[in-house]
Amino acid sequence: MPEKQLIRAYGDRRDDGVIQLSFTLPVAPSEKAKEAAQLYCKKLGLTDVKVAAAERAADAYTFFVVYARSPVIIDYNEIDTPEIVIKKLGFYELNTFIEEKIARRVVVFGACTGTDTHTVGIDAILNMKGFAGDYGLERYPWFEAFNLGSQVPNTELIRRAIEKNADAILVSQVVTQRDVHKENSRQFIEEAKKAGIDKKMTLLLGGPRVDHKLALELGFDAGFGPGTKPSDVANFVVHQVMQRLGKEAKGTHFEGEPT
Amino acid sequence: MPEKQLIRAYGDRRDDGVIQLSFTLPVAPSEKAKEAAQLYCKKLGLTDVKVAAAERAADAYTFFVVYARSPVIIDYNEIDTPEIVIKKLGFYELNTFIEEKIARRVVVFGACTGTDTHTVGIDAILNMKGFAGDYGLERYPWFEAFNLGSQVPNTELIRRAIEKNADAILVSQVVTQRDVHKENSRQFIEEAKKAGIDKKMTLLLGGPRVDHKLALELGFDAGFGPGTKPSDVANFVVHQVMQRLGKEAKGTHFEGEPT
Amino acid sequence: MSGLFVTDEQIAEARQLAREITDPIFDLISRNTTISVERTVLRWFGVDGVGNMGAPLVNLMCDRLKEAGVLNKGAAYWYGRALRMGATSPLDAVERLTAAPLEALKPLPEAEEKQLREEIRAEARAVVEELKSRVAKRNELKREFPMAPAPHKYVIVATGNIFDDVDQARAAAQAGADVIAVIRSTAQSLLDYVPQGATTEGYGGTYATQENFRIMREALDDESRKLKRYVELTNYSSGLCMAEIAFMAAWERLDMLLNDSMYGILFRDINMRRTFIDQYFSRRICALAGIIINTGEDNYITTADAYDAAHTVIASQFINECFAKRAGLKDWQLGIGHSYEIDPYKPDTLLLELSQAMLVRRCFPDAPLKYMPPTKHKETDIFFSHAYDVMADLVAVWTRQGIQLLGMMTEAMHTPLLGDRYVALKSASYIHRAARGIDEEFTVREDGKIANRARFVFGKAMDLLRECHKDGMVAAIGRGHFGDVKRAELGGKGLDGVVEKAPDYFNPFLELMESAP
Amino acid sequence: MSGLFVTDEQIAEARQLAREITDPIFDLISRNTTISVERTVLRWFGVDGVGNMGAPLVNLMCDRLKEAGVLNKGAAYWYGRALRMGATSPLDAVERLTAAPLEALKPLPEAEEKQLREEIRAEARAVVEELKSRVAKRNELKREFPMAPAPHKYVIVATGNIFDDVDQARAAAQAGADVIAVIRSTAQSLLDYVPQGATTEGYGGTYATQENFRIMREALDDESRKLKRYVELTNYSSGLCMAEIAFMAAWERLDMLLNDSMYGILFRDINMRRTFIDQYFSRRICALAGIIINTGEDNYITTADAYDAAHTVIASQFINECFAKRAGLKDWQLGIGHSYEIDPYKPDTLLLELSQAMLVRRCFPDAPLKYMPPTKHKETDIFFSHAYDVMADLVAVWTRQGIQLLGMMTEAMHTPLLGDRYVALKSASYIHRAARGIDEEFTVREDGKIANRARFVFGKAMDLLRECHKDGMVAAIGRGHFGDVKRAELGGKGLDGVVEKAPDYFNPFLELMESAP
Ligand code: B12
Ligand code: B12
Ligand SMILES: Cc1ncc(COP(=O)(O)O)c(C=O)c1O
Ligand SMILES: Cc1ncc(COP(=O)(O)O)c(C=O)c1O
Repeated sequence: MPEKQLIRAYGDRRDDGVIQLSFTLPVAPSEKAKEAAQLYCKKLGLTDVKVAAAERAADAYTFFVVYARSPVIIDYNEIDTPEIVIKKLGFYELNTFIEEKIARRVVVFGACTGTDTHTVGIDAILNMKGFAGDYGLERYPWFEAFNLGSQVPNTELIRRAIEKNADAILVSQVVTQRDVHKENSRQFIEEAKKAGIDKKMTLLLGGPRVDHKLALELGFDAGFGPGTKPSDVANFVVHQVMQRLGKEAKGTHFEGEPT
Repeated sequence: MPEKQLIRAYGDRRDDGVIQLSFTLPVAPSEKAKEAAQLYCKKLGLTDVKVAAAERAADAYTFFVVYARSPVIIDYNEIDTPEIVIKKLGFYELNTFIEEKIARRVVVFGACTGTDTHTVGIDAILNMKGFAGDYGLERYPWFEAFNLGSQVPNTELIRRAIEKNADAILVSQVVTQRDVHKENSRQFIEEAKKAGIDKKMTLLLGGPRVDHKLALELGFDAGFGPGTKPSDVANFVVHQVMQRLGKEAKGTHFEGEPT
Repeated sequence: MSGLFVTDEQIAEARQLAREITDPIFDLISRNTTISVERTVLRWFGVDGVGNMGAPLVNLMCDRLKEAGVLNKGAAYWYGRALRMGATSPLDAVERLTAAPLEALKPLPEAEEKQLREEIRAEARAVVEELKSRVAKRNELKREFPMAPAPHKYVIVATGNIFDDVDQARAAAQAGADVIAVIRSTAQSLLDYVPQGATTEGYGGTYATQENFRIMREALDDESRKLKRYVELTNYSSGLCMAEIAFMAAWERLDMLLNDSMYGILFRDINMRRTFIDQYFSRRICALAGIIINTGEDNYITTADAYDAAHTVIASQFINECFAKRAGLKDWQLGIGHSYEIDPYKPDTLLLELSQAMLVRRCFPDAPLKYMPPTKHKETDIFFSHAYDVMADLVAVWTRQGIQLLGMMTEAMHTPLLGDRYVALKSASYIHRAARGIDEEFTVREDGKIANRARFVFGKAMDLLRECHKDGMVAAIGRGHFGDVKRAELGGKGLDGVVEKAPDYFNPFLELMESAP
Repeated sequence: MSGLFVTDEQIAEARQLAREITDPIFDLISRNTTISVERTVLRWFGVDGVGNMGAPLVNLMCDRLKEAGVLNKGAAYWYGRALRMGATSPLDAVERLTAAPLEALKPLPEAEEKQLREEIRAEARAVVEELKSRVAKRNELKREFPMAPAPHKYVIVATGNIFDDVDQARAAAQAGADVIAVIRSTAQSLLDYVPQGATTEGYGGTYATQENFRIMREALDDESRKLKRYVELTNYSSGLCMAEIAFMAAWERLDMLLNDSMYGILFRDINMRRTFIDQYFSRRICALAGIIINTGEDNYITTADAYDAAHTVIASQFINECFAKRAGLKDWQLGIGHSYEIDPYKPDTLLLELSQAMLVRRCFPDAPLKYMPPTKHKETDIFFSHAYDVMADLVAVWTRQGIQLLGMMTEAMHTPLLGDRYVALKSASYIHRAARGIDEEFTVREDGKIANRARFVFGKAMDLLRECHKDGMVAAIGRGHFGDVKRAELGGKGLDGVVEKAPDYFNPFLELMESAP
């Protein structure tokens, strides 16, 4: 048990706890409205509440900017985050690795499923050109990548993946309004289970509001959020395949960027 | 007892409780830091916490932008704010009012006291040119206004006011860092009590971080915040004088802008 | 502006190329109709409501005619036949038709046929007049309560619930918005019918329905009166029901529509032919109803790189303009779309964005233009994103954009909160107020980065237009020249809704609109 | 720029007027010294530390000499005498002098006097060389780690605690700051002594002490090495200890100082004569130590209206420049101050601010200039205030400001939070990156609002200079022409610290600095 590392918000001095808030209340601007904003923040447990601005956002709405002190203290040492740490191999190393260790092309299918038409994210991972100077999976000679594009029904994606008995399926979800991405992802997992591929294939979820934790909760093998590089995904998939082939201990963890 | 008017923050839908926060934590940016920000907000009682941004503010500081739902609900009808409501007379009406009812010039002294050099505020109230198109007290023929400027010691201001036995003293406080304005204001009130003028003269406090509530707490007769117009002050002082002269019931309240 | 960057001759050449590029497509358009165009015709005749399965009557009717293989004569004709069968109401007409056995659909004797068409033409004329009178009401109101000066501040509401949308639209208007866009529920564009009635459940937006249009326009008429400033309403005429929505919008007095000749093809994978035919009829309606269209070139540079693909925007704009003009739209109705989308971490981006916006203004001097804010490179750091939007506000007023969609500091996260809109409106008002007229203060150096970039982009746009001219639009789209998206002529959704017109195809509305001055 | 708005002849005339306006003041300066100038002399000789009552030794010593009525011979002289009395150390010297009976202060024989001065001159030369060698170190470091391109992003730290300041200064540097200003505790300028040692309690800022200077510069040297980018440090040489602070700053290798010829008079009610004499000596030191000064004209338009008083800023800048040049400062050392302060609710403010900033650039083409952000009209709505600051960022890069103090979105509330600085730095970097070089893209129309406003402002500035020329500075200040503040020649604090020089007044540093090339 490591010793505590207590931290608080830093405004102008260590541990002063100063934070900024903004919010709208459905009342007309007035002294009373400001008082309401005060009370609102006090009820959040904040002290030294300064209702800096009370703006007339509309006849019956006031937009507030507040600065206040928060009592919250957290022990930074108590926090643990599931991060997928894998020792990344570079483009060439990874291809040779597949060639030698797996000796066949790794097959992946990807799509932006449901009613979601945001392809830029999945394209960034799969297409030749890739993302942020990092080659997409189509560029890897030892990968066989199929990008079905957007608005693909989950069942369709699964069907196609089974045909080519793929190693991994990549699901992209960008629209998250009222958790439509979660609903659709759950539905995908159900279908995957029905099709009995959930154990066989590596199922990945990605998107701007996705993180590893969420993906695991939803039943995927991993989740990738904003800024993901194709090489992150390529490496992860390869190691998953190795593990399914029993050539690597399950859940082996690796570290660091390619050297 | 009026019936309740429960309100919550309005983000994108009535009562969704969505609010925005930003704060800095003294840790280097990382997935762990984001998790810490999550926890931080949860400890504030927030739900659906979305740590939108985790910015590298410096090597060892991360600046966060968060959107989350707040459970806070307040009953708008429970809020009461002490507001100084006075029926304001216009420039001419007020002068005639003084001429007839008080029959002598009302004497006021003002200054920005302590180490504070911010004169713009007190000047806005006292100087000819006034503020936002509203004449300053010097412009009122039936007022005799003395503006001692800034960095005036409290004792000095009080001494000068007594010499002319003023009706009111106007104290401006703009610098509020580490509550220097409160300290200085308390000190002013003590001096005023020592000099025994606290009951005799109307003592007003003003400044960007001043409100009526605070001024009362500190022992002043009233407080004026941002956007105060000279005419607000002129009217208030005149009614105070009337009350001290017993010509108006104590604490008489008046309403509305001049007609 | 005239003479800036490029010569008038060069611009004229671009227009000529666009004209010739669209010729074969107009050929296609004149030879075919679509199921949605025909549904639009029926709606215009007042066929409204849904059948017992909840499907709109116009769908039931046209599907039936299509199955029967007779839709190619035009729904108007069959509508007339139904009346002849003694239909007492549109609903009744549908029922009789859908009930009728195939042989009941055989042609009538010459004279009757002629008379039928005359009667229907007369009815069409009447409902067209009714539409015009509704539009006149709008113009009335606009005259009474003139709008604020351009750029018109355009914000979106997207709660999914029309009644929440109304709250927010009113709030936005009170905060200074000039145009309200009700974003559609995701993928409505893929529905081959238009939902019915007021709706309260949508994702990423609210369903476009005629009732929703009515409710919102009514609320905004009310606000316009209160604010003594006309507030415009817009929605999306795109997707599989492009034409129907254009009609509904016209009828409900919407002021603008997002309406692009290629958006559906590229971003919704809707069949090319279907899209080209539908867009023509929808634009005819916009022309008639004085609706300002917004084209969607801004979308190209959300998928393609804004710096590299800048020329595709210009080329597409000339093509979009040509489609519009040939559908009878006037310059003042052309909200030609473009946007501030270059990666903000590149150097000189303000110069590059100014260059692009000035070039667009130079090419389309009489169009209002529709300027879109940064979106793709928006960050979740709302303070940075806000600063980024402010630069777009500056470029908008500098280049005299008629319509400016305001950037939202939370663009990278969620559809706008009420407070986000307030923040954007307040800042945009400040920038517009501070910089209005700045274009008249400076002359652009013809040897500078701005001018050189503009000439370079225009040059590449001309090359692309020449390629489209040589190999045809289909080929160009097939090569992914627009938005980096490749589409095939026979691919995509809705091709089966395309129907070749019979020699005696009948569409009185088209006749009227095409003969209109 | 040359030829823009006004002719070179007009500008030359303004300079000539400024020169003649300052002549009588230089007369005053040459005939008088001040107690703080003399304290500075002693500090330079190494008289440091405080007496038992906590008062700095230099104060004890000079007060004593003043009481004795002999300060007019110059502290350097008495320092020499003390050594002659056998003082073994500066401290000892002070004690001997303060102990000495009046008659002990009578002149020495001719020859001895001469010799004494020679010795002291020699010592002065030595310590001046030492100062120079310290400055050389700074230049060394600057060569090794060149600064980022201008505008140099200048931010404030103001915790009141030097150690917290260090944390924040490092953080700011890591976030991209080029210049760190440690704001002084309020009203330090009214103290007639300089506090001693590291301090941790201040209001609205941190005390300016030599030790605080050393601590902060050391931290920034360290950061500069880490970041491979030199980070500058600045503080305030103004108030009653203007000259002493200039010396301490020079010694501790500060890079810049806020140093104005009139700020103390107007905004601190410090006596005119005292201020004029002190500022001269302080500027001589800045000239020697290669310190860039920042003048304070921006302050005028926080009290006076920025639109109405724009010309007073220009007039004052010419006067400030003249004072600076006559104190030996070079153009590259002139951070002439101005700011973006026009009420943002007025129309055309971006045009007006551009006009003003371009005019300043036109008048002082070779000075770095110091641009200040909006402050007075800042709102507590941080999102609006942020957008407002962004426009100032744009004007700064557009007019090639050498130094830009970044606006803070929380200006209307509190001294900056760590996060506020980060937000400002990130946005300013974006604007600078996006717009750098924009000035070369456009030529200003000589008939536009910008040009007309600039000519109008320059014209009024000339009128004001002529008035100052005719009636004198004293009269002009008396009329409240600068910052709407009226001051009288014999009013204000610190007049009693002004001492008329004796015929044999001795100040070897002044001799050296004035004779320097
Ligand atoms: C481009 C864009 C569009 C384009 C899409 C073009 C296309 N073919 O993709 C167009 C203009 C068509 C569009 C339309 C709409 N959009 Co849109 N759009 C955006 C925008 C501006 C950028 C998205 C983007 O390309 N990001 C860049 C990519 C590279 O980032 P990314 O997607 O996060 O992907 C990275 C990671 O997440 C990860 N990743 C992503 N997927 C996957 C999958 C796997 C398996 C892995 C391993 C990794 C991974 O890797 C990628 C690289 O690092 C965003 C706003 C924003 N700035 O985010 C709005 C946004 C996403 N859109 C939005 C909406 C609502 C819509 C519409 C529904 C609006 C409407 N009703 O008309 C429509 C319809 C779309 C639909 N039905 O789905 C909202 C979503 C709100 C929400 N949270 O629900 C946003 C956030 C805008 C907003 N603030 O309102 N949009
Ligand atoms: C102008 C200004 C200055 C000028 C002052 C010139 C002058 N002679 O006044 C100069 C440049 C000299 C200056 C210096 C400093 N300033 Co200053 N300054 C400001 C600034 C930009 C504007 C203040 C202003 O004039 N507002 C306009 C007036 C009209 O508004 P007002 O004061 O609120 O007054 C209205 C009402 O409050 C009311 N009112 C005010 N007083 C009274 C009194 C009575 C009796 C009544 C009835 C009503 C009333 O009526 C007025 C009209 O409605 C503010 C930032 C900001 N935008 O607020 C910083 C600010 C006030 N300054 C600040 C600081 C720290 C300083 C310095 C201490 C910095 C330093 N260490 O060098 C120095 C030194 C000043 C000192 N020792 O006091 C901080 C204060 C932080 C805090 N909350 O403690 C601020 C907030 C800036 C910041 N964010 O850091 N400053
Ligand atoms: C021309 C056009 N049509 C439609 C849309 C909306 O997309 P959807 O097809 O989801 O309605 C857009 C989005 O920006 C657009 O630009
Ligand atoms: C030239 C100059 N000196 C000093 C100061 C700081 O004021 P103070 O006298 O409180 O140090 C300023 C403030 O802006 C200034 O511009």
